[in-house]
Amino acid sequence: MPLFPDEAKNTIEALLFVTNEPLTIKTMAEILERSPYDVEVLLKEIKADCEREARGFCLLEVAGGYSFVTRAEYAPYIEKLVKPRLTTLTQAAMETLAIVAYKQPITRSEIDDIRGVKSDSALNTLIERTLIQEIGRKEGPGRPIIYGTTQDFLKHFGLKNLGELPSSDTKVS
Amino acid sequence: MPLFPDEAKNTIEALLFVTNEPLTIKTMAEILERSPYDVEVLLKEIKADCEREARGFCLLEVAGGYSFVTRAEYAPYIEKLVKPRLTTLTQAAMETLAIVAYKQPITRSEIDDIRGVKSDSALNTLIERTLIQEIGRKEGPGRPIIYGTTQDFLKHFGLKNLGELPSSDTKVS
Amino acid sequence: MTYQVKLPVFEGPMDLLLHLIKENELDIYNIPIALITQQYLDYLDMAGELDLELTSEFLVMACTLLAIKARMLLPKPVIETPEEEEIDPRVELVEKLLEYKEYKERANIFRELEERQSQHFWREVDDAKLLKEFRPANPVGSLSMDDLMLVFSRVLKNVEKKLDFVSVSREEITIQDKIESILTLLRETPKGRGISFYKLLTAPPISKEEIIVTFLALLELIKLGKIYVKQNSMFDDIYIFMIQTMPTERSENLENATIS
Repeated sequence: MPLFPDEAKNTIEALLFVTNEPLTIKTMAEILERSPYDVEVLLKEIKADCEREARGFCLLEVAGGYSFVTRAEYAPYIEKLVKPRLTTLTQAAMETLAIVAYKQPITRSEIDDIRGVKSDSALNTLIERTLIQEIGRKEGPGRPIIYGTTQDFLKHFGLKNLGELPSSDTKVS
Repeated sequence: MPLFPDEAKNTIEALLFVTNEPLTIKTMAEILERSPYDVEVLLKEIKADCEREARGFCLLEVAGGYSFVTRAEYAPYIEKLVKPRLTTLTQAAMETLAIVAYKQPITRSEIDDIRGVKSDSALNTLIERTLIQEIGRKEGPGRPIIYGTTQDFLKHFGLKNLGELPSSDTKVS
Repeated sequence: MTYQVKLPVFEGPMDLLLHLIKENELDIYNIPIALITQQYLDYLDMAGELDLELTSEFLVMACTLLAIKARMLLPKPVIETPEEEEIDPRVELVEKLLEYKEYKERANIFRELEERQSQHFWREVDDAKLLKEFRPANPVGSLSMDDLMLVFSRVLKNVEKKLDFVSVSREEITIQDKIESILTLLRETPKGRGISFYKLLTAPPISKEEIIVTFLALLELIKLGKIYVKQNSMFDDIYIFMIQTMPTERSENLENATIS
């Protein structure tokens, strides 16, 4: 049973809210079981609502879909909120960085195996921090990407080269 | 320079958009450079806006702060988009969690004593799911580890704070 | 093909007891201990036949029930002063059951709260995107190389722990094993001589679980008519003797008895 237009609009809002990835009209139409045309009309309404009410966020059409993004004028406040979070590495990111540093070259699934959980998001933030990078592809089935540390990694930890990594059984005073 | 009320309201909306940890009134007041009272008034307005317009998401007071979450009625659609939520806790884990929640700080053997069985594996599950944590050690022989609940515990069950723990005759609406 | 008997699985002995009390519509403050003990032991028997793994706590509770039953059967001591009221041997168990019941109910409320909250979804926050916009001057924060090495050692230790966990399985002693070992011990004991109950239960290295299993094995052997026990006076050690079933052995035993 299709939803009423208002409910459909709210459902689209909910879908756009919950995910960070841009959503295509096709995906939304499938989930709502409505035509792509209907979805497009509703998206226009949502966009107009956000503009008129000058909310904290707006609807942006980006490559391949639609996404809610915070309005540019509030960036200084957002920066104050997220700065502490961005300057410290999460536990997951620390573990992933340690594994890459000591076990490079290493694939994503090898890291997952060691940690026992998926490390996708930790890897992405480490790449964004320019501490690790793709360094090639492994021979064999699927040719998975292999990762290693960067020059920035050496610089920030004060190492001349990877040979200077302390061995993991060295006692730290 | 303090923001105009409408701008302040939108800024709060924007802040709530970029974090999935509940934001405290204190944090928001510091970032906005306004009084906690002002922030509280604006949060009430945001809550009313969300209710009135029946948006896709609503403002939830949880774990000592505020968070935007999707409305319950759209859950069936959201489940089609995002990965299924974590599996529910086993009976053993849920009983153990209930004991920790009400009796914290509590040691492992005190929990075993109430349940009449060993709770090691239930405790480990709860620690892995970050619903409980070690909060110290008890004075006395053996100095056993004592456990307590986490912020994630409050988030997981939608509780504002530990004072809001249900009593055994609570009806869940 | 064997047919399947559906036997409810319980979280522990308290869970099983609460189930029996509810099923029989009993007053928790006045539990007919003989009935409950019987039903409890019946469940353990059934579970045993179905090869259900029961933790040792189930056996500990069986002993507690038997002990309470025994104390209720004992003649009441003469009360010296009228104020001195006799304590009901069930009190401690009832209090524990009530406490456990309370948390079991709270666990159910938590389950409902979890269900309600699981309808609300949090927004996914992607720090990688925020990092693009707000690049910190120092991407590693206050983390030093030594911190990183410690993290790595810990991760490796966790991996080892997980592997250990998989390869080491706990050795469980079954009542059947214990029966066999007691019978072997009795066979090796010179005819007419018993083995000491006290020594049987304290021989190192023996765990709490093993003591209980030993005790239950002895009860089972008495029930099966394979052994008998003898005590000279109260609080003395108890001696366990094999009942010889083979006629030749029986006569031998009699001979020995007359000689000694």
